[in-house]
Amino acid sequence: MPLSAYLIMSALLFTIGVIGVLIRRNPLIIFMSIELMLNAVNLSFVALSHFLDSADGQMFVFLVLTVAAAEVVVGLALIVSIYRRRHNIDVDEMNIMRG
Amino acid sequence: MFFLSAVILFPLLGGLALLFFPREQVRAIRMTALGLALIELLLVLGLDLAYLQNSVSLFSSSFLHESWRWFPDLGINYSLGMDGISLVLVSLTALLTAICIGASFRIESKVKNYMAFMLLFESGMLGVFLASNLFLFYIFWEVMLIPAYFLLGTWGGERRIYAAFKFVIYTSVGSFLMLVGIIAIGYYHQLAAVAAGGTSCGYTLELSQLLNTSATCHGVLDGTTQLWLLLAFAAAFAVKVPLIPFHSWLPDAYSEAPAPVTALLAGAMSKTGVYGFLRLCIPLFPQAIHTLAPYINVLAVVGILYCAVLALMQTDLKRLLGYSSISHLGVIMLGLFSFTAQGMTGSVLQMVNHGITTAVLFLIAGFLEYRTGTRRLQDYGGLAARIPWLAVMMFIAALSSLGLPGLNSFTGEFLSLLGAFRANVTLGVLGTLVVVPAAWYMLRFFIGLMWGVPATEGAVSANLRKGGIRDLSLGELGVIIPLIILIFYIGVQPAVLTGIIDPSVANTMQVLSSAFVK
Amino acid sequence: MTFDIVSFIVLAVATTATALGVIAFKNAVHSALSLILTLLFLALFYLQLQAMFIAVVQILIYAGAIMVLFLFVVTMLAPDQNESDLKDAIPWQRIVGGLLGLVLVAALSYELFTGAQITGPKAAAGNSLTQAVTAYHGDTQAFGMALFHGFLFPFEVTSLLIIVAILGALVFGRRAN
Amino acid sequence: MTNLSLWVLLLPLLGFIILGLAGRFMPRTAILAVGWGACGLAFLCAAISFFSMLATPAAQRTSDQVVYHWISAGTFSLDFGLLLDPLSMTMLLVVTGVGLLIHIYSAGYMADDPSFWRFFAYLNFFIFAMVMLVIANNFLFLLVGWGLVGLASYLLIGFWYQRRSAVAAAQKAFVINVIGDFGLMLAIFLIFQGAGRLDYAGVLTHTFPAATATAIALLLFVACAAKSAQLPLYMWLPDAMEGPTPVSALIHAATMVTAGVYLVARAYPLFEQSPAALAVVAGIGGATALFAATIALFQLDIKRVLAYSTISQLGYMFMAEGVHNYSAGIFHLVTHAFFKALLFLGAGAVIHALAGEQDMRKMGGLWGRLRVTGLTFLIASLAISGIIPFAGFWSKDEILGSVLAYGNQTGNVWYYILWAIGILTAGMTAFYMFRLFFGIFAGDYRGASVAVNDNTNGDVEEQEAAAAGHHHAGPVRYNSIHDVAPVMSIPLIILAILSVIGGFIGSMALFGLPNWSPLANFLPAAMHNHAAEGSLTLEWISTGLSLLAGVLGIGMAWRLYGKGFAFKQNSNPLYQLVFHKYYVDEILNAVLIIPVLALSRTLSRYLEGDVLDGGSRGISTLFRGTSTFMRRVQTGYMRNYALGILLGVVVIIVYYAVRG
Repeated sequence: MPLSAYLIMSALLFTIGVIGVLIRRNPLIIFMSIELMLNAVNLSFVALSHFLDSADGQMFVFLVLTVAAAEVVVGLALIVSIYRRRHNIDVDEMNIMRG
Repeated sequence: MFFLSAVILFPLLGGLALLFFPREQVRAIRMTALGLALIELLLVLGLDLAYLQNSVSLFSSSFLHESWRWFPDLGINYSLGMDGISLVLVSLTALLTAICIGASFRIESKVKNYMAFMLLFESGMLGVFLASNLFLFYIFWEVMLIPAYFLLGTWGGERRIYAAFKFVIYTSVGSFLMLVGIIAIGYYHQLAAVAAGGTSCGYTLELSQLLNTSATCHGVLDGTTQLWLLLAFAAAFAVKVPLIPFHSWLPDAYSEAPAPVTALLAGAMSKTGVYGFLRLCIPLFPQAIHTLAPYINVLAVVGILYCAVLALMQTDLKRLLGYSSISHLGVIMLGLFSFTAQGMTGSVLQMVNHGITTAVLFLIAGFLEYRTGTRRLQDYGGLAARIPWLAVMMFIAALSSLGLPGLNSFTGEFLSLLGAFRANVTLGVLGTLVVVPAAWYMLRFFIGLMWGVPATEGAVSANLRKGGIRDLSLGELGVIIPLIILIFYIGVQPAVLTGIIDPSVANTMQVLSSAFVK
Repeated sequence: MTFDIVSFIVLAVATTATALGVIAFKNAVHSALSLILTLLFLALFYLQLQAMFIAVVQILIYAGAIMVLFLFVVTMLAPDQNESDLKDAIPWQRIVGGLLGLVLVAALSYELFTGAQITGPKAAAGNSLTQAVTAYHGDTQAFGMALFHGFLFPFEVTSLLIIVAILGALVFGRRAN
Repeated sequence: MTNLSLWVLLLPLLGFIILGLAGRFMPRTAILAVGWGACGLAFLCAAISFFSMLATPAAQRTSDQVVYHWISAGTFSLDFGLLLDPLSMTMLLVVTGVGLLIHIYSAGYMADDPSFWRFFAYLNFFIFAMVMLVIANNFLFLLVGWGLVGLASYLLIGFWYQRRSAVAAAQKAFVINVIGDFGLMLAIFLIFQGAGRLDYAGVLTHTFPAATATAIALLLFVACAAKSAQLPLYMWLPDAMEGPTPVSALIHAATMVTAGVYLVARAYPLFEQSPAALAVVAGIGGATALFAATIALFQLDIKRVLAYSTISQLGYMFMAEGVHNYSAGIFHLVTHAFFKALLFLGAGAVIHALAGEQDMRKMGGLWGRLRVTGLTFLIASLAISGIIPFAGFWSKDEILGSVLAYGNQTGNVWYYILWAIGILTAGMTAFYMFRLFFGIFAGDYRGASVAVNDNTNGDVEEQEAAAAGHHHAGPVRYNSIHDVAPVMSIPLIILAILSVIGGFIGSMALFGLPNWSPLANFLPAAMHNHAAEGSLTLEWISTGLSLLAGVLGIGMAWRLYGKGFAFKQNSNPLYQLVFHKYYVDEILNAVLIIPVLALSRTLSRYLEGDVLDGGSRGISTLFRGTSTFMRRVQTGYMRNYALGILLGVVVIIVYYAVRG
């Protein structure tokens, strides 16, 4: 399969992730959309690594993975603490830092 | 060797040391501040003597010069230099600061900060007069602005915030343009130097490099770049002088600031603007200054007459003195841009005279405001009988300010206007015409306060009914007497000052070569 | 050859569907599950691209560890509350978001189609150690060698990152006393 | 030749410093000792120098003594020096001599004034300034003297600074004098531009191009017109009568106002180089003489009559100088100093005797009571009217004679007209002087009887107020009037003697005596040898006519006011016009003062207030406006921020896509 197919796939996934972030108001869903975007990038990394026949791509996927893990951990902890204080989690409520 | 740095840094360190004093020991703070200022004055007088021993020009080797490398590859080094002109202005600044600190013993709130800012202000001005590297000049230019803002902003009158804000806006816009100019001149100079063969010439801001035509790395800038750079520099100095369209910060700043601060602002700080024109603009951009000089002269003459007419109908004491001060500075600028030896020596001499006379006038206005609490002219009247000594001192200062022949301002004004007349007859005549409105508003100022029938209502009459107004206290008299003596001395014997100034002016101006009329 | 294409298309459609599911489901748990499915399909993609190690890692860590954490949190946080009844403060947000998404896709695909066609393997530039190692067609041993030689430093950094993350979670997790 | 001019300069200065600093605490006798001492010694030094100058041959009579180097800037370098030559010697003698007499007189006149010491300090300062003006050896220090003299007159006019009218008069005098300084400064610039130096020796021998010479001469004349109260700039002198009478006598009659005449005489080589300027000098002199004499005809305040008379006589001096006869001008200056000072001091004695009353309508019949003052006043009146043996006759006729001769020599009809004006003015002078004399001394005493506001005319009230402003207790009873103390009458007598014999220092050629004019010979020949040498018959005609005019004037005055002054209000417009001094003050106010003040007020409100302040305030509101607009971008919704990021990404990608 040509490389561009995989790249289009990754672009598609990425876009879906972005739209998810923009549309949904539940932070968890936003989190998942971000994960989606990360994975889209992973896909393109792997595809390129495969087509360029170099392991660098996969290295990055590995790193992205760890970063994603760290991010999820902290993110979820944050959401839990916010939830404990406010009992409802809606992104639009959290606009104290308004200009 | 590091005499000049000592002169600049002493008040700075003194000011900082002052901050460690306990807040409530107000008397001790005042005394030490005055002591520091007097020691600084002695230091400067020592400098004068050192200079007079071997009266030198700006570039001769034995010229009192210090230079340490700071950013070598940017051509920026901590270099100070002094010649006759900066000597005179440095001495004026040191004297006025000592006197103004002496006159500030009535400031009650936050005395420690006040004194520290005054000393910082002094070191900023001294730095401006002594710096001979553009970068260092800019740093001291800003160091001078900050204490002025705080002095005006915290210890001023009711509208001090507005006045301070406007003051900073005007001055900083000007100085940022100057910064652009400074950066650009280094760059264009390098270009020109390389073009002129000196391939190894680097970016330099060292004044001696830029001005010294015989130096290996000297490039001559072409007309248009000179003009643009000159406009950048002129922006900062025109605001500080002030020239007419940029002067509207001055009346507010001078009337709202406490009297000793206004005396220092009017006496010394306004001279940095004119000094900037003289030391930087004219030597660095000879061709451009020629194309611009007629316009500046016209602005100066308009300023002279416009502010003199405005001063006629001012009701606020300090505002009136502010406008009169702009008018005098107009005469100084007219003399400077006449490019004649008499005009330029006269303008430097007039800088000193104006510094002395305005300082006395503002201090007296401050004493009056302290006694009666009002600055409106209509409230006053007929005080000469009650406060004779203050009336006499004010009369002498008023006479000096209106240019009475025989006192100090006459000598400077006469030379400046003579130079202006020789350069351009119509502007010379219009400039000299200021003598008439000047006499009119100065007399109206003096008569309004001291002669005539005492006012029946208003703050002054209340004081008169309550307990009368005290005459000059010993401290106040001691503060003014040195200046009054100088007013008489320079009036009778100006040769002392012109002897110092004239060779330096001739030296600074040889870059104009043919244009400079002896 | 056709098997590749067919499998690719099937996988592509499936992944897209589940990805849309993630953002479409009202209920957070459903979107979490659909995300897990997306991850699995991606792992298959990786297999198709002969990135064995990455595929396994993907399933093990991503699908396994991270998504479990997700599910745990999602179920804990009042799954029944769905957001549709809440008034959307900035309605225009959705429309603009959608539009921008479409523009993004169009631009990317246009770029991909017209861009240089990268079909065959190309000699990797530079003299990174990984280039010598991939002579073994990208299998796990090569991956290990590359990881611990070329990318040792980033590897250590990530370990530091994870420690920090754990501390962060601890701090936020503490019950406000 | 012993030259004590430096002492003549420094002694009054010393007197001023002592009195200025310590005068307040000194007893009256000590004040007088210092005051009289300083001025007396100065006069003594002047006399010594004068006699030693007489002893030296005419050629070496000038001594130029450099005191110290004053200033140097580029090619401009100047030393302060003193020049003692016959001209400055004459002026020195007049200044210090009359000054001394007035010092003595003031001791009596100002006896009851609380700030007695301040008066003598200012007098000494004035004499120092006048001496500086007269013996400076370069134009710059002439300007310094010019300014200081203006300051002295300001201080002395505004001596009673509590009175609003005195303060206004002082300010007006100073500002108009500064206009003179302005003219002098421009002249000095032109001189330096042309000759490259400012000292008399260098400048007066330098020949300027015609145009510059005329410009310099005219500018110098502007200064003279301001200082000597000639036509365009004379209005400060009548108001200067607000000052104490000795001041009027010294400054506004004898010395300061003659500074202009001295300047023209000093700079005569410049004036000789431009005949046009001389014509202007003569013309303005004549016009002022006539103009001032007409106003003096109807004045009620005795000091204002004398003030206008001074302006008129100064006009005569400038007329003389206009026809190249500078020594005649100086001669009239000297004689005028004697009899005008005497007239003022006499008037002062009258005012002193009537406790401050200055209005003619409340005097009369004082001949019986003030015998000495009356006699000396009569002598002075005769002198000023140009009656035969008295000083005024000789000096005035020399002027009129040379004007007529000059007209005859050049055949220019204008000089005949000028001569006719001279004769007419001589007649008018005689008339108003004797109107004044009879008003004060003849008829019966109108002091107590006349109620203050018996007449309706508004502006007479204004004159009343001005006169009444002078702090006087109210009309004095007739028989309680007594003549002044000897300290005041001795100067009167001395001046009277001088007014009689003063004329004989002038030319006596008229009566066949050999050309025996000590003053003309004493002054440098060049000051009068350009003047026209008219034939003896012409001399006889002009002298005869001027004598006739004088006698006629006295006769008319005798007929109208012989039996005492009766103020008749008549309403014909011409009379009103002259009575109100041609409304000059009102015109000056309307044309110059009010418009300038209005301009200043509007400028400061609109240009300064709205445009400049508004401008800076406008800029700050501009910045505030943009910042509030920018603030709305921070909505607080996280999704908006995400949208922002996406927008950025999309733009970049589209850019690259389009760029291709």
